[in-house]
Amino acid sequence: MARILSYRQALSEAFRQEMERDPTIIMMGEDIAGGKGSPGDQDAWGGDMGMTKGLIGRFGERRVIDTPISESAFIGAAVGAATCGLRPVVELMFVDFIGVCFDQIFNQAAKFRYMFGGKARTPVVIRTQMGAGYRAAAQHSQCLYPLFTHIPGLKCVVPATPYDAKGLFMTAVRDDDPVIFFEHKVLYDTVKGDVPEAPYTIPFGEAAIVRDGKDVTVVALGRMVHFALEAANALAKDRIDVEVIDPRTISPLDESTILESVEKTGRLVVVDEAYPRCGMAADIASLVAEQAFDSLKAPIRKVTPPHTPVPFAPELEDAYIPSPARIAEAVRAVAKA
Amino acid sequence: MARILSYRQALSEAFRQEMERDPTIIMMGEDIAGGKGSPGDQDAWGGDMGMTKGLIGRFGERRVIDTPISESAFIGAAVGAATCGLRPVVELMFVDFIGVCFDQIFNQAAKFRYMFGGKARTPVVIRTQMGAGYRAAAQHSQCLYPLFTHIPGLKCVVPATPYDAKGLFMTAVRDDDPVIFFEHKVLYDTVKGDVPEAPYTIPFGEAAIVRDGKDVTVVALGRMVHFALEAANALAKDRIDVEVIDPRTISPLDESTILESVEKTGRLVVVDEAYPRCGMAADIASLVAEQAFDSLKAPIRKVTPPHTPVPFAPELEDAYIPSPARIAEAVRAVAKA
Amino acid sequence: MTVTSALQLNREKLIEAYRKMATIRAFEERVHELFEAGELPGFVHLYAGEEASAVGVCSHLDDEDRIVSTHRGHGHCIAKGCDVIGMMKELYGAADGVCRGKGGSMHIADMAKGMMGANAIVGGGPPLACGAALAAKTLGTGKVAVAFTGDGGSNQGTTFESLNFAAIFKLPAVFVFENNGYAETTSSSWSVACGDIVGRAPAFGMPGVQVDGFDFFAVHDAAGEAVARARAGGGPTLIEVKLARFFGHHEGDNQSYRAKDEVEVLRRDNDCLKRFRARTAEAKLLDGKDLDAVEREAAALIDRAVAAGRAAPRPTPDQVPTDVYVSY
Amino acid sequence: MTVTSALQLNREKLIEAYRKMATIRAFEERVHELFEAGELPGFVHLYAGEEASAVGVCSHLDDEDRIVSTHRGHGHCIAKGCDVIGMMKELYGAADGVCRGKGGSMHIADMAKGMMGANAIVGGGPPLACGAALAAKTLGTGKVAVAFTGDGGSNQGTTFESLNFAAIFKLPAVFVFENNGYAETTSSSWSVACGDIVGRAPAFGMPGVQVDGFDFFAVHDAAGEAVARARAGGGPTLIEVKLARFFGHHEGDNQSYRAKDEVEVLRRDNDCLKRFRARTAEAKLLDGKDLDAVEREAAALIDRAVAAGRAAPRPTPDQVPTDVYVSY
Ligand SMILES: Cc1ncc(C[n+]2csc(CCOP(=O)(O)OP(=O)(O)O)c2C)c(N)n1
Ligand SMILES: Cc1ncc(C[n+]2csc(CCOP(=O)(O)OP(=O)(O)O)c2C)c(N)n1
Ligand SMILES: [Mg+2]
Ligand SMILES: [Mg+2]
Repeated sequence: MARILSYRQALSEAFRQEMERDPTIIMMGEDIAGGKGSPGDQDAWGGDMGMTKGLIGRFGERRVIDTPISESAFIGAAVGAATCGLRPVVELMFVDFIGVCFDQIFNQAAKFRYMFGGKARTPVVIRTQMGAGYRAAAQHSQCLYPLFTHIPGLKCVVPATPYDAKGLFMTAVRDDDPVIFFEHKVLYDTVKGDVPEAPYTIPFGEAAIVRDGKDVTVVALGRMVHFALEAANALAKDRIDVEVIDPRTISPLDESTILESVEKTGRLVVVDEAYPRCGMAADIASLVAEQAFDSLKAPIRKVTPPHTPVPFAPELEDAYIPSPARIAEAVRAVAKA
Repeated sequence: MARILSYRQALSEAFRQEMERDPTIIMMGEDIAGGKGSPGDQDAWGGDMGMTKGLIGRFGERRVIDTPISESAFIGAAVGAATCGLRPVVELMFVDFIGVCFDQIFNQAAKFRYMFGGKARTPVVIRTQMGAGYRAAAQHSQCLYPLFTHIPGLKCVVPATPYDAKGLFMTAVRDDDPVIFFEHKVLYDTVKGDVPEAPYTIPFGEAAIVRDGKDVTVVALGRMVHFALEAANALAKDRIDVEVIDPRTISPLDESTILESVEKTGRLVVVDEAYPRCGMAADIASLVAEQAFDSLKAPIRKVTPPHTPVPFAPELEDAYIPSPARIAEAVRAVAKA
Repeated sequence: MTVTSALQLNREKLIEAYRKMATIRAFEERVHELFEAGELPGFVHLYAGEEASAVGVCSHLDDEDRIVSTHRGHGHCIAKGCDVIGMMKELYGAADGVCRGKGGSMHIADMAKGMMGANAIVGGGPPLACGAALAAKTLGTGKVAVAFTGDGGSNQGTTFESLNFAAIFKLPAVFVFENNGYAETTSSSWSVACGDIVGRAPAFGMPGVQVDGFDFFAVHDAAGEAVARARAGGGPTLIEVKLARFFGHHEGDNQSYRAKDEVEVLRRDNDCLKRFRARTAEAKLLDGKDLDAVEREAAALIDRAVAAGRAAPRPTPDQVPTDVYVSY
Repeated sequence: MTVTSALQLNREKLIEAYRKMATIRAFEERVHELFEAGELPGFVHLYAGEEASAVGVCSHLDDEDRIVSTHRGHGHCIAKGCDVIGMMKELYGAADGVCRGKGGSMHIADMAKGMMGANAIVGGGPPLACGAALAAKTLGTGKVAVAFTGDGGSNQGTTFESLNFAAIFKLPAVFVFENNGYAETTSSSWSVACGDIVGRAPAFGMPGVQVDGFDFFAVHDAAGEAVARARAGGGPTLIEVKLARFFGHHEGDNQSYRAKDEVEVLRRDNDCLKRFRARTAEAKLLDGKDLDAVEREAAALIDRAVAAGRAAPRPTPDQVPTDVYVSY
């Protein structure tokens, strides 16, 4: 019997189940319960999007910790605590806030193990919201996962579906390396899917072939997976058979699934909501240009936003985000070439 | 008559000449003069590598400003001052320190103009040292320019020669957008070249073809330009004629010079000292795979360090940094393919 | 350094101050309605209830003095003299909004008015204010910079650094901490280790003062002294303004973390507009009827602004890639 | 909470403390020579002159208590009980150095000893110490965390945030600010707005104390009180240790920013090892001959360490990509 949950519900369930399983898991972040020190309700918000609602009631203040607006201190504290016997899951409310705390992530958490000659473990998960579509403008709509993927020592997870969100979170929290877990804010309530109740994990570095096809390979992440599927369905009517691959984790990246697909189709479109320069679209395109060149029958096409910040006005933001129509157009172009 | 200067001397001259030309230019940074509040000499260091030595004597404390170790405050101050009539040149001593101040650069300076509908100008230059080779290990040896190149609103300059260092600095300081100016610490005293005394500017977005060739295009940046030339000279003996292109600025990027070269040679090797994932090598490779695909006769090859932090031990660091030998090997492979 | 107390302000100045406060109030109450009705996109954080702070401070500033603001920026904009119609258009995302529809509520700015931007990064503003103050000092303009920050933002590292930075350079800066008791849902009585933000001033070697933010006159006088000190080369001041917001953190907040009757009591007993009326009446400075008229004018202005927002031209996709760089 | 004053320590403990101090001194003097001779690669920042701080603090800690350090980390490592031979090998970049040659001086660490790393990012450590303290508190281990930070590092936003964070959670943490007067060339009397770092403690609602860092006994007692308070659930303490370094900021620094005879006078009048000798002699606790023997043993240990460093196996290129992840 299918059990249909939203991305939000799947994640909330994963948080709860993992905290039940492992008493060393703590959750930290701004207002992740809410009402700290305030006269009214505790658990007033359960996170700014309500994602952690109910956890403090179940697990108490000792394990569900509201923090002041001091991202360096509390993310650094999560990192430090991870080397001392806890498995913290810490929330950076929006990934756009990385600029005030990046050091603790990219120079500390990411590098401990290497700098200390393999003698450290830092099992911390940094959950963060990303993505455009909320009319939240330039400082609350970025993806930025390429910045983290660039850094050796970090793992980056970008779930697109409820099933993946739950399974990848469970893997993240059991993993012994620092993991950045990117939740697309638009997906919380817009995608639903079958999610088993029993805990399960999805290995990192295993892409999902979300649609089989033989003509063109489309690689997409996060919200773009759904747009790619929309485009693929539209193209099916034109007899263009699109294979859609969702890498799910981008560090590590499942290179072979992508390469094998391109070896089959000979054509690649990479779709990404992140900025185009030094981004994931470029990363994947270059992988294929280096390792599956001989299979390529057409130029690789990238579908990304332009090299601009995210605009506020709905008309502008909608034009900014790669659309199913733009994806379809790119696929058509390479299918013909 | 050739006037041979080191990279260090060329830059120092550029600093002085520009500050003489424009009284709104100020310099800020930690110990850029040195001795602030201390009992001994002022201008004790002139910057941790001596790059700004002598400026305080010439331009005074009002324009040459030592700062506390508060990168967010002083880089943010430079950014803010840039919107209020100054043209600050601010030093982030090592680019590795970006994690404590990135917000002021990537969310503030980079986005003002866009967020404010074109109604702001932020003429700030952020000078920073990068690169491996000093046995300075994981937190003092990174390149990281891909992080900045990713961000719309920033310009990124990576000079490889004394001539370019001077000319590009002069352009940077006269530019009305925020510019990140990357100085490779190993180059300061190891490369020398002809540098005109009179001020001159080099336009952003114009690559230099530093060696003409017809068989293989090698794109390289910073210190890697010199390694690429070494490799090219070695390969000449084997009759492989390498064209070496130095983009000089990576945002904006001179796409057409790269594309035209590949259209001629049909073969591309991209060399980069920065980390490989979502890096400049991937960026350039993907550009070519998209826009010059039909000219390509062989897979694109990237020559970068592995996906690891920079190690300390000399043997490890030397093996980590792309070498002329590894470049030559990659060129041979694509020349044959 | 002689500082005029607000109670000695002339009638015109008092009316002007009240006009600003009433305009902010009317703006925010209307935005609240429009947002509830689904007419405005995005995130909005309303300043209603805190008007005396922005207006009390900004009444000492001219267009060349700079301010930096927060996510809760509408009040600072209006107090600093930004065009209210252009602001409302911006909230609609109109092509001719003050930021051409690219910024929205969280990035509303008007450099020409010395308003360096709302800021969606908590703690984003203070370093920028240091820069404005540094420019003023370096160029010898005699201008000052004011950083508005919340209680939550007072715990951000960027803010701490800025306090120290401004102090050691004796910058012409004023740090105004608007302590409205909450950062989102989190109490400032918990998040600020030393209790009151003003308790941090000595750590940064600067004078500090705590004022009643419901009282325009208290804010005005404290700010006047701080601004005068800054202009005279006396360095920065920390002002903690104790106040409260009438609405939720952002629109949509159910505010269950607040005490049951908190907002009701607040609106009844601690409305800065009512206080202003009471104090000016008591001191026989202004007549309530004059202030009624000002309120009507403010309401009419907001009506016009909303009409303009509704009628304004919409941006078009070709505008997405413009305004990124001066040149590229 | 009863705290034993250092002057009441038993002979064994006193000898042990002196041994640590003498070992640090011998280590650093030797590294200075080796670096000058071109034998050691990289950047090194020497702790000589500051020994009483690391040892005075760490004598209250066991292997499960944690410390975080700075770029100037050798002394903290030795005081915390790290293997001196493994450390010296690390400075040589040996394959069997304490960090397998991957970290070097600026990243020297030994988690097994509760030493969470030197840190080449100024202000990098304090948040991590908060984490160690949070883990201790959450897991109820009764352990504490100590953050060593310099005067320069006291101005970093990450440090300020950590003070506030530790205070509001009453974490079992101690913040030790080693004020050696300079951050590179920059005087702390200028960079710290309020003059003394201890002046910031009230801003973070925590007790603060300033101690003479040339005096092991003063440091020991202040740290003992702070550590005991932390262990007892009384929250964090700020300790400012006033001291000075014998060498330059890093090796190669000409130190022209210091007063002409500053180092000479320092070595003559304010050598913490000499002070220790004087105080233990005065109080008739130890005999100079015992301490001479300790110094000889320390020198011999360093000789062995250098020999080991020279003879150690070198890392090989195949080790470049290992140790990045636990699994990938
Ligand atoms: C760096 C950063 N962290 C967190 C947030 C999310 N956030 C936005 S406003 C806010 C609360 C701010 O509280 P305060 O400074 O007291 O201002 P107020 O909302 O009360 O005016 C938070 C946590 C943010 N925008 N930026
Ligand atoms: C974030 C950051 N900024 C700047 C530096 C460069 N730097 C290294 S040590 C140092 C001075 C530190 O001074 P202090 O904290 O007093 O420690 P001390 O060297 O005196 O022990 C500076 C500026 C750095 N490593 N990291
Ligand atoms: Mg608040
Ligand atoms: Mg110091």
